[in-house]
Amino acid sequence: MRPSFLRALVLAVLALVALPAVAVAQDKPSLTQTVVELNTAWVMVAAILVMFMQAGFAFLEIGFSRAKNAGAGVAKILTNFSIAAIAYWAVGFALAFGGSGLIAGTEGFFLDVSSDPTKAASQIPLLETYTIAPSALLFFQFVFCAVSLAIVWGTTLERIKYSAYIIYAIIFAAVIYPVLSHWIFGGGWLQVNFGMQDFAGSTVVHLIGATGALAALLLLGPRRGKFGPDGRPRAIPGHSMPLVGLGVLILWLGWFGFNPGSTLGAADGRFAEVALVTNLAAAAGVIGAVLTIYALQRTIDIGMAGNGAIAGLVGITAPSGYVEFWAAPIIGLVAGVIVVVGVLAIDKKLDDPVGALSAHGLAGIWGTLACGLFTSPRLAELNAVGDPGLFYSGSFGQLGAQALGVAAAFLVVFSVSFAVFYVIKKTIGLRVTAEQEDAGLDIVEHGMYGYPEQFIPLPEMGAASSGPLARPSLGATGSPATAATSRSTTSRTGEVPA
Amino acid sequence: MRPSFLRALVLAVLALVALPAVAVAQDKPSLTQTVVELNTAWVMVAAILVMFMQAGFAFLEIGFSRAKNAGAGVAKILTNFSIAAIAYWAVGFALAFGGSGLIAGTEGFFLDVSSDPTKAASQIPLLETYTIAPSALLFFQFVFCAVSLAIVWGTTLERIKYSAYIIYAIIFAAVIYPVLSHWIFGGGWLQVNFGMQDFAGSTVVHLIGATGALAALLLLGPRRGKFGPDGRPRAIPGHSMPLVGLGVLILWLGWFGFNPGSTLGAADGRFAEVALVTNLAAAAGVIGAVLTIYALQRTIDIGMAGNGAIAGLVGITAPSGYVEFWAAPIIGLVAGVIVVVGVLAIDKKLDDPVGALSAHGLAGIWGTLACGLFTSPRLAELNAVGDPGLFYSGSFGQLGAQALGVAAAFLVVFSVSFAVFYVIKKTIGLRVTAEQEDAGLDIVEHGMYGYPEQFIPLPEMGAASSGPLARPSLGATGSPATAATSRSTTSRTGEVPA
Amino acid sequence: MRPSFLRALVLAVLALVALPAVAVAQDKPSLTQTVVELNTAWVMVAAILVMFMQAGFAFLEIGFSRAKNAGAGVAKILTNFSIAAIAYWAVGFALAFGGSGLIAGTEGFFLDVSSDPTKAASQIPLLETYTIAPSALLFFQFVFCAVSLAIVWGTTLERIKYSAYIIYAIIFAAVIYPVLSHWIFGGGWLQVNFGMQDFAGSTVVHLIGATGALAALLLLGPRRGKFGPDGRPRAIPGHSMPLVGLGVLILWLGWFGFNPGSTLGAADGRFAEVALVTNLAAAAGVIGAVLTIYALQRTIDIGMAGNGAIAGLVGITAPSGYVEFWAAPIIGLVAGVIVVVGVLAIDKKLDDPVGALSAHGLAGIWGTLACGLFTSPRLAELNAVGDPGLFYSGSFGQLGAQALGVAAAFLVVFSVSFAVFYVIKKTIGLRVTAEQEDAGLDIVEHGMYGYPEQFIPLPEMGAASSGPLARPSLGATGSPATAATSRSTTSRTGEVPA
Amino acid sequence: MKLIMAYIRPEAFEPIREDLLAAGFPSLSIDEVKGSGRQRGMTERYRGSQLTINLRPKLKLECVVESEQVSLVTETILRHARTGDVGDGKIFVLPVEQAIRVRTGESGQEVLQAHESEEVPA
Amino acid sequence: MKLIMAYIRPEAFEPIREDLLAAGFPSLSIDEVKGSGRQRGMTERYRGSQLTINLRPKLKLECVVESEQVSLVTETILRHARTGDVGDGKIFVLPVEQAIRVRTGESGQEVLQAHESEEVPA
Amino acid sequence: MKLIMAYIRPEAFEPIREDLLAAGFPSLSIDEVKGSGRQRGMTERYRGSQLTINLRPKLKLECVVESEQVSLVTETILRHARTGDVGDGKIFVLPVEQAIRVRTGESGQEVLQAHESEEVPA
Ligand SMILES: Nc1ncnc2c1ncn2[C@@H]1O[C@H](COP(=O)(O)OP(=O)(O)O)[C@@H](O)[C@H]1O
Ligand SMILES: Nc1ncnc2c1ncn2[C@@H]1O[C@H](COP(=O)(O)OP(=O)(O)O)[C@@H](O)[C@H]1O
Ligand SMILES: Nc1ncnc2c1ncn2[C@@H]1O[C@H](COP(=O)(O)OP(=O)(O)O)[C@@H](O)[C@H]1O
Repeated sequence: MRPSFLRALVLAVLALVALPAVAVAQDKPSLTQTVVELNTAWVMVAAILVMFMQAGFAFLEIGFSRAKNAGAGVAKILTNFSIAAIAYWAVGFALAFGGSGLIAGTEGFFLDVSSDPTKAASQIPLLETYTIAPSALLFFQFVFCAVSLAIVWGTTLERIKYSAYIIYAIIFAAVIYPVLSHWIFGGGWLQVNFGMQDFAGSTVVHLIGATGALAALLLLGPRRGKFGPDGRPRAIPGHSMPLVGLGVLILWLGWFGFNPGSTLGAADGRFAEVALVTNLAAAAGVIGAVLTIYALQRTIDIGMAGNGAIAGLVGITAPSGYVEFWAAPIIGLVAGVIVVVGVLAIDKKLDDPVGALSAHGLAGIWGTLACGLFTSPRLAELNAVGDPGLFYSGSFGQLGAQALGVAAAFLVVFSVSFAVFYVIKKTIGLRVTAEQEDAGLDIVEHGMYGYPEQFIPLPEMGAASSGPLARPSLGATGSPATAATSRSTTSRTGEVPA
Repeated sequence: MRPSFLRALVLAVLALVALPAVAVAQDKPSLTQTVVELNTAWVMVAAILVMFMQAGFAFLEIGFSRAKNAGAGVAKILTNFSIAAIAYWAVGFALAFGGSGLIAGTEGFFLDVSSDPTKAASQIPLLETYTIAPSALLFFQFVFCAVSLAIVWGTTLERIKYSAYIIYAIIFAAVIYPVLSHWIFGGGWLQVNFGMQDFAGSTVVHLIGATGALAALLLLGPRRGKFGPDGRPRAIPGHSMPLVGLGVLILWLGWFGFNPGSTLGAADGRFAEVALVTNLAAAAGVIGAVLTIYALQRTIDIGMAGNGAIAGLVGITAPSGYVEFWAAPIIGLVAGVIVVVGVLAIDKKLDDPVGALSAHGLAGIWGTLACGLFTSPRLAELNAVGDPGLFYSGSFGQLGAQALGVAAAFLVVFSVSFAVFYVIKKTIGLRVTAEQEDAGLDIVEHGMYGYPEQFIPLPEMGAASSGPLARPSLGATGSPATAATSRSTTSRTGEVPA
Repeated sequence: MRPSFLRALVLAVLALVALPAVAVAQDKPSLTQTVVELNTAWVMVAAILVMFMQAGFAFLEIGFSRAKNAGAGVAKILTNFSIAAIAYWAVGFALAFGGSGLIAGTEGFFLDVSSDPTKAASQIPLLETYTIAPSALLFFQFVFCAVSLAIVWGTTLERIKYSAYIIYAIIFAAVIYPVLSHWIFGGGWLQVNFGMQDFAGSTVVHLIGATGALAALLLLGPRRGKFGPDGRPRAIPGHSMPLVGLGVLILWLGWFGFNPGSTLGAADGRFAEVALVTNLAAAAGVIGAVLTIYALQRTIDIGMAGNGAIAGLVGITAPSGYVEFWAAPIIGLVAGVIVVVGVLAIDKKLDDPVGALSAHGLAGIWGTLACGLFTSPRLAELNAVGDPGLFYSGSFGQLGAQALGVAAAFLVVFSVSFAVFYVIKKTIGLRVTAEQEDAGLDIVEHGMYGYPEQFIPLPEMGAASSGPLARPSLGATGSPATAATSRSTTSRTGEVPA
Repeated sequence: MKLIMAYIRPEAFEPIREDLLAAGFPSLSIDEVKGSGRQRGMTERYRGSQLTINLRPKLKLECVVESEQVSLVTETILRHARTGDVGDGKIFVLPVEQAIRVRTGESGQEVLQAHESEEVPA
Repeated sequence: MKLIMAYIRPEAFEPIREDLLAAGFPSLSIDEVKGSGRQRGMTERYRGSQLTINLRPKLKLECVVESEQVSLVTETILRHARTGDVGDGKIFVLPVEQAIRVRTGESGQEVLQAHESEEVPA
Repeated sequence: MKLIMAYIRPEAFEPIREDLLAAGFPSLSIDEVKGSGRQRGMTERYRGSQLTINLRPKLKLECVVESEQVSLVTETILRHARTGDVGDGKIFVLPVEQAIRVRTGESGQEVLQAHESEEVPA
């Protein structure tokens, strides 16, 4: 986020946006316009990568669910992403970026830049800083909101009601996330008055999502059977580590849009540096988590390795635009240790099946605070937000600002979310019945298992579903001719071939 | 598609393409050249995203298949994509874009721009409109052809013969798709004489694919067991909703190349607007489909939610470059309703396991017609194709052009496809035998199950395949030392640990 | 790799890198700077695609494993990628590109361009040739190293120890790969003294990975049960062809970063041509493999179709920047034939579950040699490396250089890798015990199955895990109200509904 | 009381269940098993190597009935399970000494199948 | 010797196993089966079509014990498996003529369950 | 006629099947079950929590033969299934009263296994 960078280009953007017909008419391309196009291209590529993180969250969640809830994860991600898309466009973007108030924006509801582009540009102050197409800014910010929303649900899986989560999704995407992102990204009080540094959203996106998850979890309770009669936690293993791995790798991929895209342009190749920093931290996160879990239980827990990657990525999200290369592996390593210790500690009392409270919550806090330690003078200046960190400046000032931001974000989001979930719980209910939970959300809410052949007895699948090997005459592979022959030549010796 | 945009750059492209050595030799970069490179970069990114839609179609199809046919989906996608790649390069691209005839192009077979670039550029009229590298245009158009081909097969799954589909694939990629895309994208009669609007191919890509599917289906018949003795349809659930979800999310991702890439360049950031429009429609498609299926059967069918996303995307494909933001959610919502109603209606008589006839066919028709309703004057002008839609102009003119285009495309593709499949059916046969169908395509055509351990009895997997837990001495997790110990210390009390 | 291209821009890059504050301060964008940004953007997109190939390798490997080893593949890819990220940044990049010695570079350890950018730029000679941000070059080269490392492990799956592979990973990413890539990519003796052509790494990446795999395999031996008492190979089918398919499609996707990204910039749209060439070869690889396996065993082996795609891609990797379009399908087709014949031949004696020795090793050799046959004069000149191939020049010169390169790379990597694995074997051991192998790596090394519900008896999953259908009162789908009703209205006629 | 244990083709089950239900035998259990018998194995191919599968999937139907009703049940099974091809399966009859209904704890042959007269609590 | 063959709800198994173990019956086998009985089927929906599932998952518990211990075991099963709802299952008792311990080859009813006095080699 | 019901280690099955086939007993059925016995459970770990698995996978082999052939079959099983470690399993023998071949409807002990003399239709 660097508010005063390349400010001169803004006129060009306005001109471009305002006068597409003119742009078309003009015979020679202008460099200013090309720069806008390049910035827009990079930010759109980044946004598309971030959009795909939905698949990452979906498969992380699906893999960590039991098979009887696997299909529900698909429905959940599609529904939430869709609700967020509409709600953020209609309301959220205006609150987040539609003006420079300290609390929230007020313009740009149901934004339609294409029908009246000058108006759109005048509504969005950020477009004076970054020379990109308004639609690209909106889309990029929306996919961030969708990531934050997706984080909420992993913690609630295998028991939350469909109707409960769609209500929260609307409120979250229309109001909660936009307001918080205004405070820290969009020129609100935390950014402007306190210089809080959060390059790509360790707090804005990850901590907020995890905070919503915590509020839901406290009202929802653990899955049936998670805690024994003695109160000790019992493992409820997810059904597919390969799908968890797919989720983690897609998230890692998406993060190359998440952090480097937050440069909101291609200016002087900074985004490549951000990408490298991001990757170093993620790698160190895996290493930290693997070492920690191995030290504690002598096995390389697969889910923990994945959580380590995510914690490293979450941890570096705030600092990615503020720290030098050398700091990244340190930040990531610490995040990897934190996530494992956090998961083990939280698991004693709360049932968080995917470890989101640790991987997004604790690592998000750590990442935000890490700016207060590692932000380099050069990058604080480049971004024009806040001051260098403790290790450069010797001052606790920035660390204080970061801590304040974390506390404010947590408290506000927790209170609002808890209230929303509380009302949902008391009205339509938050959780399926015990019997439905035992049966699984797939059959109960979606009418069919996510893996039908695993749960439906073979003969119920219909006469046509006898499956491979059952029929008599497929003796030789593939070829019906041979099969026919084998049928007629069955003899004593042929009965049971070796 | 905007034929008269930035025409001045064409000379530069020609110069660039014709004289790479010169380009290399020159010491200073030229802006014109940089613009071409930027356009090419964006279009290639888009094309790569569209290429990945193959994985989307594969997993949609695999997830909707029973486990005994899961591997066949992999072979099918690899084979079809490969055939299309060779056929489109050798023949298809020339027919589609190799000249400005009303029916088909005539130049550019086995295009080899690199060996003779000036020739290539002179053969492809579209390169006068868009300033991108010829290879990028060819690759982008090819991946569209491959998408259209992939659409054909979902409807035919679990019963079509490998040999049957490769024959149609060759004809489709070499002739059918290219000719139709010439008519609507490449300066053919529907585009030039009637001003038919189809920005990214609701008709060209999706309706055509679904039409081929319909022709195949009519000759192929339903899967065994789909219709009971009383003629009522019976559910044959696919084996994995998570894989369906993966497919849908990959398709959604790919669509950010599909529609925004159809700007064929980065000019004035239009592609970002197209992306946003696309996303709004997809989201509304999910919401429309979920509401409809819930209203009808009180469950949130997972596959229907996915179909809703795809229908929204297909519906917005034609209008994405022609409509303002506000129209997108409306178009998507209607598409979502259409797809659910369509699937339920079609399922009564035809066996379309993935819902392609509705999601690509009906929604493709709706999307194409939607241009006739929603196209804004500003964008009709920008693209220089056709007129504004009914809601702006009050005239049914453009709607008529759109309807004509739909009818023409459907009739021609249906007739040709039906003829091709008919000949295949009468010669080598279209469908595997009943016994093979029962056994599954995996074992019958590919010699092995897609999920071997699910179908092969454990002991047949060989002595080494005894699987976890079977061996006596792995009492303690992981550590062979402990295991060895536990072996020797087994005692009465140790026999059955609590 | 074209060392003398656009050399003039280097000053600009240096200026840009050295003076970001100045760049920020300046009010007008400069074209030179924009070109650097565009090149950086393309190379970063390419690098991100290549990064995602990790998921491709993971799922290829997971799909070809039995279910009891499926989770281990996830842990393996996360761990290796992470180790490589740290090791390559700390040591590898310096050896590979930190100077122009004939054997290895010597500067740039723990590179930190951001803290001292001028120093970084002065350390990396390649930055004089390519106008991209240093971080982008480092990241792009790192993901190549990670691909090469991933290739090593497929061959060793289902039996190698976690501790064994992490040791080799460190050495490989820090030393082996960097030194070899210096020889061929970074200005080392094979490139400079012999003009060896390897555009994107048929030898550097693929052959090297396969060579490491061979060394490991010879010391590791086959999986238990692979060869019968009579010494004949027995099929040990992987557990999921859909996951293999996912892996192949992700790899194919990633290759559009791999080869086209190796232009290291967007100059004159060359990368689009490279992409097209790449796709044609991959498609021909599938066709070649399918035809070959069908001719040999009358079934379309799914894994072989996938191997064909990979072999086509590996085969075209070296020539992709050197050959004209027409050569690509030929190179790919031959690669497709080679891989099938290779897999069948190697399977008689060695146990390579994923076919990496053929798909990356043999096809890598073929691809490298293919430059000696097909390299066009135009492109040899453009890249400024080596001479035209036999079919243009009639001379065996370039073919000789290619053969020399292959032999040198193979011998050096094989010797070093064999030595490393030998030491590992004699110290900590290379392979799990027979009992552990039977139980599967998931439970043994990672403490839990990759698919817990497949291996853990239902009742052990806890009382809450009774699964769908078990509970009495869920008679009607989804709705607890109805369920409650159905409970109380069960009657004789209701007992067993039709 | 007898236990009728029938190994049949999976696709034969549905009509058998329907007929048994109609005949007043709603209660039975099935299990997916693998059988070896006179039926040929199959040869499968994977990456050039072969794998011969000798075991074929069968359904094992278990139904405990009163002794005098054994033939009624076996005839129903035979009617639908017979294709005339090798692999149709076998039916075995074993003696059962005791039967208890878990829900009520009552035992004896009246618990075996549902009876018209019987009270159905829930 | 008798074979106790019980069809129960899957979730009832864990406490049964614990009690049997405590009572000196560590040895038993279970199998996941599908059962049809008095219990209602379920209707599932998929893309608008329906599928009625009549078979419900059950656990089949098999335990061979000395004849005089049968009631001990069946009572333990009844204690935990009874919910009072339809679908609780059935217990059948069949005669067993011979029992052999594979590890040692010895036969007779002393091989059925673990005994205090017995030598445990590994 | 007797039903031989053997719980064995899965990996022991293949050689048993081969020997039985050679000895003229091609017909048998197997089922993958889980067993609890003297064998130790396993402790698994998942995200720090533990799960103790007491049930181990076993193969249940079922083979009905003429009474005089029982020892032939049990000896074959014992020969291959014995490792001497705890967990080798058990063999039980139960009486069978009737046997019917579904394909032909004929009953009696000649249907149990394949016989040289017998007619093989298809
Ligand atoms: N004696 C037996 N003991 C146990 N199972 C048997 C026996 N005979 C047949 N079966 C089961 O019946 C199935 C069909 O038997 P098979 O011999 O192939 O048919 P047919 O009776 O037509 O010759 C076998 O696969 C096996 O599951
Ligand atoms: N006669 C029988 N033969 C075989 N299995 C039976 C028999 N009766 C019941 N079962 C098994 O017990 C289960 C529960 O029986 P059900 O009749 O639903 O319960 P209830 O005894 O409470 O009426 C069935 O699903 C089936 O698996
Ligand atoms: N009495 C029994 N009833 C049913 N199954 C039994 C019985 N005894 C043993 N089994 C089966 O045999 C398997 C091995 O028995 P176990 O007691 O571990 O071996 P061992 O006979 O060597 O002491 C058990 O897992 C179980 O499946």
